[in-house]
Amino acid sequence: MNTTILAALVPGLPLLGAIVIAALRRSLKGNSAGLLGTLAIGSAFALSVMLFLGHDPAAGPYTAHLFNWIDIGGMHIPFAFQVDALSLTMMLIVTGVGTLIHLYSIGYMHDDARVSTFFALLNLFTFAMLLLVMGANYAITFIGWEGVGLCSYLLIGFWYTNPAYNYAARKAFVMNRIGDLGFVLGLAWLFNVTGSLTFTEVFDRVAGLGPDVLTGITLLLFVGAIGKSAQLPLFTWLPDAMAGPTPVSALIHAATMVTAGIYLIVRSSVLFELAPFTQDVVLYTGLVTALVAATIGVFQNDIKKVLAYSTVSQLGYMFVALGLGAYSAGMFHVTTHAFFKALLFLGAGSVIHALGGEQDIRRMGGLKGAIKVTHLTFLLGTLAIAGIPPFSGFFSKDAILANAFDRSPVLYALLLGGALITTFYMFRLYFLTFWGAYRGDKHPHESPAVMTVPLLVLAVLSVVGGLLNLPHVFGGHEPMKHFLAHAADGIGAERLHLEASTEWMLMGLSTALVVLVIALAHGRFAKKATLDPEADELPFLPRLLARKWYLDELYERLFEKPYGWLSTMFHRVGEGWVMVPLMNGAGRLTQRAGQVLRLAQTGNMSFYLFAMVAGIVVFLLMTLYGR
Amino acid sequence: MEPVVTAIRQVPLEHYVALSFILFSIGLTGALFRRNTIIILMCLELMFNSVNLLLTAFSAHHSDPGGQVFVFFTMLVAAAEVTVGLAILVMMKRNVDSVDINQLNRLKG
Amino acid sequence: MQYLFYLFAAISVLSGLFVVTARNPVNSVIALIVCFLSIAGHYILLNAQFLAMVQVIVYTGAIMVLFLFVIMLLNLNNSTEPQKTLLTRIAAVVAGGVFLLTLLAATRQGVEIAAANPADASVGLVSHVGMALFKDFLLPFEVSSVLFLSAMVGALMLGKKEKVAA
Amino acid sequence: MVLLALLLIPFLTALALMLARPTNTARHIALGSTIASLGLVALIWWSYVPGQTWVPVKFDWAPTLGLTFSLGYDGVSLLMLLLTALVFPFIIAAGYRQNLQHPSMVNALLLFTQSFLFGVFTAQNAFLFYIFYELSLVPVFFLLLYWGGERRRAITVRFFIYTLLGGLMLLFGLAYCVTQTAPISADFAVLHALRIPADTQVWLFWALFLAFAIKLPIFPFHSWQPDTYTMAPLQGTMVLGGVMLKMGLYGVLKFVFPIVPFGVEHWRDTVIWLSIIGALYAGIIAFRQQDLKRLVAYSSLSHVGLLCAGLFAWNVYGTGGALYQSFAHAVLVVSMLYIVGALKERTGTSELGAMGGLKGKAPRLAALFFLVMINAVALPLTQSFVGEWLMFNGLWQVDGWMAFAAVATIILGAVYMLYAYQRAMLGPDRWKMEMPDAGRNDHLYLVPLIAITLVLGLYPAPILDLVNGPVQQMLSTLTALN
Repeated sequence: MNTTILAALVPGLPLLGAIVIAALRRSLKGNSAGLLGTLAIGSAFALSVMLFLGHDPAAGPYTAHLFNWIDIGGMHIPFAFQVDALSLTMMLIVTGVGTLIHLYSIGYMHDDARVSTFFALLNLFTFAMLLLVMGANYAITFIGWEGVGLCSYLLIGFWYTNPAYNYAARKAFVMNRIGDLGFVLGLAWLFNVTGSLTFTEVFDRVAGLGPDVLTGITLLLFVGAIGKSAQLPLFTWLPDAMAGPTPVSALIHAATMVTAGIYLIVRSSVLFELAPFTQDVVLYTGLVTALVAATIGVFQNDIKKVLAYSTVSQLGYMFVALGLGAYSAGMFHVTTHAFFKALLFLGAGSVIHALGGEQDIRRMGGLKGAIKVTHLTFLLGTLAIAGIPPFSGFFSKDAILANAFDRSPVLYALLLGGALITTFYMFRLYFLTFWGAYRGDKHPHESPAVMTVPLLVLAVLSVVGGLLNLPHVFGGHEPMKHFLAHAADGIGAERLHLEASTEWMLMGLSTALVVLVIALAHGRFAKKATLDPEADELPFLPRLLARKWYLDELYERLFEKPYGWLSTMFHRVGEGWVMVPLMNGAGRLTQRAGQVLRLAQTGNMSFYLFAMVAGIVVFLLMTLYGR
Repeated sequence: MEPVVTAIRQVPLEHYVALSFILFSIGLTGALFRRNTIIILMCLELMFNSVNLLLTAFSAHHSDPGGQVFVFFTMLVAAAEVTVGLAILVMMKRNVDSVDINQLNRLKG
Repeated sequence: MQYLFYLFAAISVLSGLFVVTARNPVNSVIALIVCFLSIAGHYILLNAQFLAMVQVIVYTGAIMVLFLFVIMLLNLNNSTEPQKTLLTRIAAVVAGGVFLLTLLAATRQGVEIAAANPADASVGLVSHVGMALFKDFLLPFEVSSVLFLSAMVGALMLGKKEKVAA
Repeated sequence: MVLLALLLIPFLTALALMLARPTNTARHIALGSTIASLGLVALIWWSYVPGQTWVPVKFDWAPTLGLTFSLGYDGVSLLMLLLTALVFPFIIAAGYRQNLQHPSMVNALLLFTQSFLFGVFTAQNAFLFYIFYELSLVPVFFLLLYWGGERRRAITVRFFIYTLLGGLMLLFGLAYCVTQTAPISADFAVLHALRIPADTQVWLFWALFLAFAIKLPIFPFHSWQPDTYTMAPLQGTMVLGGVMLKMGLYGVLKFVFPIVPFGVEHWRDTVIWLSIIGALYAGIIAFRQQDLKRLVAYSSLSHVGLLCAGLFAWNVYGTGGALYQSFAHAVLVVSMLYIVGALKERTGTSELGAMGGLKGKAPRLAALFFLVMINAVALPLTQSFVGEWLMFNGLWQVDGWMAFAAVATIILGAVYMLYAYQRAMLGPDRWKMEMPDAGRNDHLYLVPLIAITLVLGLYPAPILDLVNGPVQQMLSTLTALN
């Protein structure tokens, strides 16, 4: 089949699925909507695989030109898709993980009244995400960028009767929009200096630009990435986004959408390579986010919130990798993270499902006997994220750590510390959920096969995912890096100067520490029977962390409240006291003038006659002697 | 030149102009002078006629019938005006029982 | 000929003055009729025969009779008309005088008119005026009938007693 | 002749409606008339040769004033005609649910407005433009005065006086320009070739621009707008916000840019900043509005501020984007106001505080509302996005900070729109009574509008092609002038 048609069908099928499901949502009964949705994504996945197999990385990117989207003046933005190593990688992740999550959702959303709407939105999301990663220019990417934001908004607020969920959805959308501001401005600037937004053309033209311009553009693009990928200071929406159904959290807020920022930077690696200052900003933003989010994660009691903070933290790691210029390591972590974080979320979903909606880990415990498959897969996911060899997380995280060590040992130490904290809270989560005695009052039951099969598949991927980019020290050839190098010039420029012995030593150190931390967590949480107190009753430091460093409160005081106040003030003072009186003043002036002039209208006819005669005389004299 | 025309032009145009000015001024003064609305209406007629006279004089001295046609139209308008004016007068008498122009002071702004 | 002109001029000015000064409105009307007749005489002097006829028929015959009729109808022939204040009257005379002076001043250097058409004695004759009226001024003539109609309607409307107090 | 027909179809229909005063069929007749106009405009569009100014109708009217009755169109005019013709059937159709008194009069007034608007957008003579421009106010005045809401007299008079004041300035500026021509002519072609001294242009700019600034309106000339939009009957607001404010935009293109280019250059930054400040200001105010209609008014104000900023960016992206956006905005305003009407019909109020949880009762209406809303917040693949995207790029070409401030409005837009949507539709179901969901009529009304939005968002070429040529040509002549 023609590659263009194939490429168009990849996002086209989910879109079609969304439209069909939305149109037929009233007549679709039972699981049919879910099956239809899964079928659409599954076919997209199959097509992606076909594209992958048919793609020759050495031949460079293939551009599937559909039609001219915006064409005015010197701006020619085609609606075109780019198929290359990078977009293929993302496509495979999105459609692959997406298919599994769709399948899982059939079981998870089985009882919901609006299941058709759910699948329509999920399909729509996949469509937007595919646009994002497949776009051949920044504008198409931006369509997807906003589209995923929209779907995220809709899915977070899926249970719309709950005001808190709606608030969370709105928060997510607005914070994303703040990021979009940066993105749009970056694009406007980029277009202004290069006259194009098509990736290939832009990258050819940036070389001659001044460093200030490039720094500015990349910083603006990075602002966009911050919003979408939930980095400091815009990460607070992501934990709240857990209000959505769990498969949504898995697909959107863990595996795919939040990695859009990473994708954007990798895609623009040419620009970022030329702007070292921005790279440093990326690096430190990622580092701080990784640590802050990890510390918050330790004191969360909601199973999904823990995973959410872990997502933020892991995204921080990816940004660190990008800031170091280790794009392939970042992408590798994106891939493995998609596997194991989706697995963890789905596992959490399975737990929640098993307990009939319970999300508080303090009311769980001892579930490992009751829900065996979930337990096993969750354990595998936890091991993967903790970085135990030979699970996938080990390789991807180690690649980042090694690059960090190459830059500075302090950086390495900080990141390793973050990784250890991650291990700690993940195992706290694991032990509190599955070990010890059951502390709740529901009767746990294992999820149906339609939910456990995706778990198993993802578990397998989490275990073996590391093979995708097996480093040299293990005898691999980093196949993913070489594959991606064809797509992003920045990857080709990567270099890592570490002796094999150093690498071995670093791995050994991290593994040993991780195991130590697991043991610590086991000791503290495995047999825990008492409940943790509420956040408010904790001492200061833990309370600070459990309260997310009071960031939400800070933002509320700093932005939300003043904004509402400003709105009221503008309306009351600006409109009420200044604008309208100003206008009324003009009217009143006219009225006054009228009142003065009307005195001349005495109503006395004789007076009018005299006035008329006087007027005639004056005019006559004027015409006589006027000139 | 025909004798009739010669006869007409024996009186210089300026005299006609002066006469009509005098008549007009008399009418105007009357309109200002009197309070009786019906007299004021008559003064208006006097002014009309002075203008008519002037137009006719010009027309005759100029041998152009247009002026006289114009006088004809003025008369038409005057007739219409008088009709309406007198009707208003009757109304006024009926409503305020007076034809004093100063009674019509409701036009106050 | 000239003497006739001055005679008529004197009559019209004097009768005009009488119109303004007469206390009794009926006297004013009579004076105005005299004035109009003298103007008709002017028209004859100017060989405007058609206009002279119309002047006599329309003005003296119709309009002034209408005036007279209204005065009698409303019983206005008593001379109880309130006078204006002296100041106003002086002001009126002054205004009229100033107006006259201005007009005369405007024509002090004589009247310049464009070159006359070839002398034509028949300008004021009925046939001639009629030709002009029905050829060059047909449309205004017809439209003036509408004016009359509306004046008539207006007079009727005004003259009608209001049945419903609005 | 087809242009004359365009003017006469609504005009004569309106006259007929006024005289015959049918009660039941008035809306059908009016709708038929607007659809006929739409067909006619489509015909014109179909036969349009890009890049041409076509002046098929030209009579002398008052040559001493330079006034000729000449009608014609170029791409920009055609865009405006298209917008007017497209939006009016929907405005008329909105009346089916409103049940105003004296439907024949309402529809007659609306059709008069349409006729005059067609006149405005086709006039090729500045005086003729002015005549139509002021005439179009008259039917709206009556519409507001007799069918408006609370405090209608005061607000209508205020609106009228305010706009007339602007119109007076325009007339003054216009008269000045015309006196500069020899022989006297107010034809656009002549005026556009006029070379007015640069320092005269500096003040003449405001004489010409003020009317349009008030009509649009831009900050700080906007204070008539929120009250008027809120008070006006739904259809009146649709006319005002959907079409009439585009007269301001069009006027700027036809008067201000070509006649006083130096003035524009001198004041451009001021106007852009004023517009952007207004956009931000209105966007912030909209957040806390309790009345949905007033919120729409402020959101329109915000959008228009951006529109004007883009227009004055004075490059093909900014100006072209503003024109494109004006089309999008018309569709948006009409659909948004229809939603307001539909909500009011169901709940009996337009107070957001009194709504909430409607989605449970009326999910389809909520979905339609949402689709309209994503156009309002300019999500990609909607029409608004294309316009705003172009405007941002255009503004960036002028100044990065301008673009920054302009883009900030999209955040504000998201904030107030989503907040309003949430307050109206989401949350627990608070309505005890039964409430009809969006029915067949609502779908018939909103789905075409949404379809236009999405189709032109995905494939904006038809409109962009219309705009591209004239704008480029205009800009190139202006550059040559400078």
